[in-house]
Amino acid sequence: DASDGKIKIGILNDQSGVYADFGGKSSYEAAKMAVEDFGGKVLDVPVEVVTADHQNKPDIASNIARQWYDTEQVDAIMELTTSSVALAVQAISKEKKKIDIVTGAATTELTGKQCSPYGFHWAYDTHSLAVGTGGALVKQGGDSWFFLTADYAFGYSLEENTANFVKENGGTVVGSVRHPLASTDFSSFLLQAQSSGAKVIGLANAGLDTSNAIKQASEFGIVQGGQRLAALLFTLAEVHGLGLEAAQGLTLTEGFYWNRDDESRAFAKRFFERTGKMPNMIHTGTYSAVLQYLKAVQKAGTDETEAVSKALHEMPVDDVFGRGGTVAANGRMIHDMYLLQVKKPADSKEPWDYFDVLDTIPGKDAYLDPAKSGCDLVK
Amino acid sequence: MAASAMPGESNPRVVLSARGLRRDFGAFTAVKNVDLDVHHARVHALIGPNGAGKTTVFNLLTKFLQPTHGTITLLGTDITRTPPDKVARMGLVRSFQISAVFPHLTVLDNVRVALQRPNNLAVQFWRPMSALDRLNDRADELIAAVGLTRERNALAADLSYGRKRVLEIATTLALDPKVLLLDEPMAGMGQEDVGVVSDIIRTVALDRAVLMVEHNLSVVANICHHVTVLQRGEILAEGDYAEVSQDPRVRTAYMGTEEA
Amino acid sequence: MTTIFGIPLAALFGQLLIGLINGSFYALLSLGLAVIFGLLRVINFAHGAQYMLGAFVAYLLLQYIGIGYWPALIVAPLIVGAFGALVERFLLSRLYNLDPLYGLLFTFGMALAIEGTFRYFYGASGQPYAPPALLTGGTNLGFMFLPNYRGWVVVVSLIVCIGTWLLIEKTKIGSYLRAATENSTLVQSFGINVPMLLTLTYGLGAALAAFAGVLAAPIYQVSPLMGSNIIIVVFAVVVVGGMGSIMGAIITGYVLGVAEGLTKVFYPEASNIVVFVIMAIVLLLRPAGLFGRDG
Amino acid sequence: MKPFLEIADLHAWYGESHVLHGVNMTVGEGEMVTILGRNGVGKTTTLRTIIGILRERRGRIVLGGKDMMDVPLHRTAHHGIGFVPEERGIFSTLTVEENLMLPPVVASGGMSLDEIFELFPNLHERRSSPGTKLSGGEQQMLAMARILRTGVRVLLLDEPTEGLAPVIVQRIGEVLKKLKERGMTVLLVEQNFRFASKIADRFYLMDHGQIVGTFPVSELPDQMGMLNKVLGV
Amino acid sequence: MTHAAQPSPVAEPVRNTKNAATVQIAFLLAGTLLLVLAPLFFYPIFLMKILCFALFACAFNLLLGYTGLLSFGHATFFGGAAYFTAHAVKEWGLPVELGILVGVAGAAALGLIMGFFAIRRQGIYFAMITLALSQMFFFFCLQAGFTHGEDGIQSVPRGDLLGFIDLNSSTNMYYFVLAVFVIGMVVIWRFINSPFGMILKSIRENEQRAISLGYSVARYKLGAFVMSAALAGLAGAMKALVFQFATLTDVAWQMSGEVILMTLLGGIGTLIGPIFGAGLVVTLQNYLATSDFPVTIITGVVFMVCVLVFRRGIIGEFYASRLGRRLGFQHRR
Ligand SMILES: Nc1ncnc2c1ncn2[C@@H]1O[C@H](COP(=O)(O)OP(=O)(O)OP(=O)(O)O)[C@@H](O)[C@H]1O
Ligand SMILES: Nc1ncnc2c1ncn2[C@@H]1O[C@H](COP(=O)(O)OP(=O)(O)OP(=O)(O)O)[C@@H](O)[C@H]1O
Ligand SMILES: [Mg+2]
Ligand SMILES: [Mg+2]
Repeated sequence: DASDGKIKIGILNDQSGVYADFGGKSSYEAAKMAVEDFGGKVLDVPVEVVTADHQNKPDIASNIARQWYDTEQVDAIMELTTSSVALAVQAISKEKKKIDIVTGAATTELTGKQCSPYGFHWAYDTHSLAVGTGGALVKQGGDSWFFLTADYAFGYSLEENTANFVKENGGTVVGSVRHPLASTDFSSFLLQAQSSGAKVIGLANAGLDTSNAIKQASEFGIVQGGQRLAALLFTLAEVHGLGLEAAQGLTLTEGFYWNRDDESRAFAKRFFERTGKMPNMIHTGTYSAVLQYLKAVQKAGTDETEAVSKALHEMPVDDVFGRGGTVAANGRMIHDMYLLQVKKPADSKEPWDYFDVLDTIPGKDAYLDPAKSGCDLVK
Repeated sequence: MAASAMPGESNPRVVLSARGLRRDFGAFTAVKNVDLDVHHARVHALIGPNGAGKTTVFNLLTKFLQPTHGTITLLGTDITRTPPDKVARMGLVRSFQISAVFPHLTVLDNVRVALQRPNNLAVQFWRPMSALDRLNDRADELIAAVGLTRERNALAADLSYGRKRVLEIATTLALDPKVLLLDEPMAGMGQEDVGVVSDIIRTVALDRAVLMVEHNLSVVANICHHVTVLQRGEILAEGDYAEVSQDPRVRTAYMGTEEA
Repeated sequence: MTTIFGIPLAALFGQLLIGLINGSFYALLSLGLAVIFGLLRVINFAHGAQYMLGAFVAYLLLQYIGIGYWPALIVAPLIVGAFGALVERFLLSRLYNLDPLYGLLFTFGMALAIEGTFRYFYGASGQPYAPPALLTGGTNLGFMFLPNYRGWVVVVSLIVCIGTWLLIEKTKIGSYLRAATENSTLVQSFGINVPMLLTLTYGLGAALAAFAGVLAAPIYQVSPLMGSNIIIVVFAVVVVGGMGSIMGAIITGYVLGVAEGLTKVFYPEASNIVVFVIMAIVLLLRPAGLFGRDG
Repeated sequence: MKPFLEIADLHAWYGESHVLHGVNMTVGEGEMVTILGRNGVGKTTTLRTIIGILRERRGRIVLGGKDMMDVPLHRTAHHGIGFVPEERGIFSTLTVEENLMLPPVVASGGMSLDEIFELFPNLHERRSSPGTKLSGGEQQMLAMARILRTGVRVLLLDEPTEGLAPVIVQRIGEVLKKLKERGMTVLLVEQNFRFASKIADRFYLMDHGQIVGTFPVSELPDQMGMLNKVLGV
Repeated sequence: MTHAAQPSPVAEPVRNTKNAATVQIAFLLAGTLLLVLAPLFFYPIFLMKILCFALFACAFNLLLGYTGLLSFGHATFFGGAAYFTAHAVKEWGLPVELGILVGVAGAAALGLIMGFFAIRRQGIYFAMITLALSQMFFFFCLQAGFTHGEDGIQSVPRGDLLGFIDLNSSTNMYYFVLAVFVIGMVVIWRFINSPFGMILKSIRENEQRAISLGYSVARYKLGAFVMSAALAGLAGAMKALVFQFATLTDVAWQMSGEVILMTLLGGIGTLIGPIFGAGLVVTLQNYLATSDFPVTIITGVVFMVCVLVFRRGIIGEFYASRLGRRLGFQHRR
């Protein structure tokens, strides 16, 4: 049974900074939806969700995480946007023997060298994005690539992973250019990409950098010129900010699309009523993580970490997000990913109807084989 | 370096000299062809109409400006390429035409700041402030010499203009300079202070060289042994006050009909 | 094909042109900054925020009142300029007789507050804004495809830069302003209404930033962060040009835009520090900046 | 002579320090009055308070029948009063000529540019160099010249001869006399007693922020003893 | 001399130094006691964070408050030292003491480089140059391999102090941080109340005059700059050990802004003001994290209000208040 008469889940993410649209306050709503859908109680004790804004600062995040664990009886922390924050909080959770489920950060380190027996990585990671966009797109005919890469570790690993899949699937990489983080103007890089003659221009960057690159690509008529843009980390929320006019034709990979089927549409509609926007993979991933956690507590019959963690590792995932998902020994939740293409404005039938699903990538292909992850929990 | 000259030496030594000094500001030449010898134990006046280049000569001598041509020698050393702080450490100290004190320091501290350097108390960041107390006797002496004892603990900013000038002189003296350059020390000073400062300068010059710019001709007449008149950047006349003041060129260019 | 360091000549021309376009933004922004600094002695940290405001106001005008690009090009700078003037009149003006650092700190706080507010209401990922119909599409110059809109940016920013320079350096108002920077009370004692002039100046500076913002809206994502991304580079531009020198700011803006553009071709990783590197070199050789009076 | 500038019970403060303690004085139209006093007694402060640069003030200032206490600083000049500060206030970012042309003309009857250049040939020679590159004395000339252009009728001068060569001092003396003939009212603060005694109609003696005495130039010989004691002249 | 008989216009400032000293010592003792007992009432990590930032702010204030140089690039030293120490301890396996030393030395070296460029200009120019240089350092850290980009250097071991005090206990760690903090404060205090500090002050007052008295102004400023950088580095090194990671946040220019805010809020040019400023900002950030208020807006508004109406900062205002003056404090500036 529950140790302190209550199950408490903390949603720790960026609510005021660059990643506020990515998850932000809406993820808190998603978490509450999950609790309500579960019935508001587990093991006969009430479930409470708390939230905090880590402002993208690992020290604030770790301060809050420690305080939550030590003085506020929080049982698990979720979402954790930004890799530095996720890694820091995962280390604390490991030390304190508490559960963390990351849906916001992309780094594979979380289930690699820095994995934790109580740490889980839920919605996506750099590897799955690379497989989705890199691998699947080659099959769709995009077999020569030019990368626009943000000049830091995150960008490199996106580029490297993607390039591997491009080559594995018989494509070629004709060149790449590294642009500094937070460049406002991409025209110079785009021109280089254009003259390379590659069929696909891969954007190995994130956030505003990607948005600006896409917007300027449309200005320079790159897509009209027959080249394809593929964003390696981009979600529905950013497409919405960009508008279909500028984003049309863009290819990207997400772990969820709201307009996928009736179940997803029903969930999205409820989410929309509460937040005014449609959910992306982060929001839905957090929903799924909370729900699965509660199921695990139910199954373990206690909120004791070891037991819940064991249950989480063992139980299959089956909800609107992670249909048919499984959790590997390194904490990686393995589920299907979707290769999406942004519609032309004329083809969009309703608000937020943005994507055509080009392909579904089965979980086992999308995620790194746990045995090769470098995590020493995998024997 | 040669030992400093004994007071009362019959043939005063040249301590600071300039040869062929020239300074251009763009196309404008502010100082040209100036030869100047400043002697130990003498008060030397540099006078001339406004804009003649007196302050510029000062700036050149103290190296606040770099001469376009010419050489400067201080105590036998060529200082033409030496930076200004170094020149000051060699014993050539100036005052400014517009008064220069440290406004939010007390009078005492103003003087002590100057005393710190020669006493090797400047860079010691590990010692307490009380290490400076051993400078107090000397500082008080200097303060008394210029008659600022009553204001010893007042902030320099609170002093009137004339008192600030007096303080500036005390600070300058604290460095025990071998050569003192004073740019219009009496400007803006009340009559009562003019007398005091004149006395101070006279006393100081007993074993130092003093070069001063001054428009107050009675002061020049009273305390200066030697006068150089500058006009349009060039030396117009030289000699003692009596000689110079009789020179008709000097009278038209500078003094007018006014009697000293 | 003729090449330079392995880059086809034609492509090089394209990159030069693009550098020039970016330089236009630098020039416009550093111009406003230099005007405010030169005349008010305030480092306007909020300049980036005002640039962002320009773009956002244009977006909001379109979204809620249906005012399009062309009117917005006038209206948005007016609104932001008026806002700037109010800020100056009631807040900033209290800081003039203090250490100029307080002006910098105040505008820094203002930048945070403005940016935070927009982030709170509009999120970080930005809003769409389409180029005006008249300027969509592009022209094939042979060596590159030049979007018409970019061409317009270069032309209009040049005109605005030169106009502002003439206003400040060549008119009586300009000499009032320059004198007021040095000794405002004295200028007032001559019978000139300095407070009013300063208010207008700050308003002008803010309006220039907003103008650049409107110009940028169809090119860059209209996002609360767009200002803080560019402002530090613009500061460096102004330092290189010599703070307070208006012509210096304009010329340096274009030159560094081109320098940055070329770096993007030859050594892209360094393209966003090239401006700082140039700054360091310039400061070593000419501490007052390329066009700076000393100070 | 009817009083043109009237000052009654004028107090002024720098922050917390009370500097003027009830200054009373009147200056008649076309009169040239000199304030004498030791360093720091408040002479400069009196001028700054009259013109309105120092606004922490109380009392009465009437100029040509108009109460000036509530007139904002930037309007005072338009009532025909000009100020030449002790520190000269030359603008470094403006050329000599721009400095000269800076103050707006507030009334007719000011000097023309030619007249000014004739009076101060140095300025003509250096007209296009930056203002503060002038020598100290040249700056003083510029500061005077600048106000003479505007056509003000009352001139407040703070130590105009400081740092000037004797020839120039003489010339300024002549200029002031000429101005007086044209009906200019002048309130002068001066340490150079010899200079002041030649041109002033009347003297005020100041001490500790108050006027402690006044006498016309005709009584000067009788007052020398007292002045000697107070000022050390 | 005639003038000696004249009453001087300047009154002798009244000072009750003895009383002041007693009061100040009383405050100091009370403060120390409070810090020693604090972990009984507050969360130790939170306290340690405050101490680190307090030391950082005081180091920054050493430069701004006592030499009048506003650096907008102090994050470089704070964050740089955090990286150096984290790397030294984690990758090279150095003991903590040496790790801290590496951080401090690294920060001092960075200070020397940045100072070399920046010292040549004053005021706003100085601020802009430091800002630009620190931005360069930020990009360096973003791209350099050893910093691990966005991930940061994680799981930095704290190890044992002197080989036998286990720093993984948060109590031990707290007292270690406290000791370092106190040492840092004593160094700062000595520095500003030393003959050297006196020269710095005079340079701030009138640079030309200081040169004419024979002081190589640039070297004195550089000395102060490096000192400030080294102490900021000490704070950064401690922070890396406390949180066991070093990330990009600490080298970003927003961090330089934050330390200015702390100093401004506490009181520029007061010895202990920045401590209060740091305490307040850290607490505020922590509080706002779980509230509905957007952090940046609040921070920005606090900044504006501070500059407009509260310029002397908490401690400065207190010193200048009637109570403060009665207790014998003085506010300069
Ligand atoms: N930095 C400078 N740039 C250009 N011209 C200068 C500069 N400094 C001085 N001058 C010019 O050089 C001339 C000499 O100036 P200087 O200050 O030496 O005169 P001065 O003899 O000291 O006069 P005064 O008695 O009025 O102080 C002046 O005409 C002045 O305008
Ligand atoms: N800005 C200021 N702040 C504070 N006190 C000041 C300020 N200016 C002047 N004082 C003080 O006010 C008093 C009067 O100064 P003021 O300048 O009016 O004297 P003054 O008679 O003009 O002297 P001087 O002949 O030296 O010019 C002096 O005691 C001076 O220290
Ligand atoms: Mg001179
Ligand atoms: Mg005076």
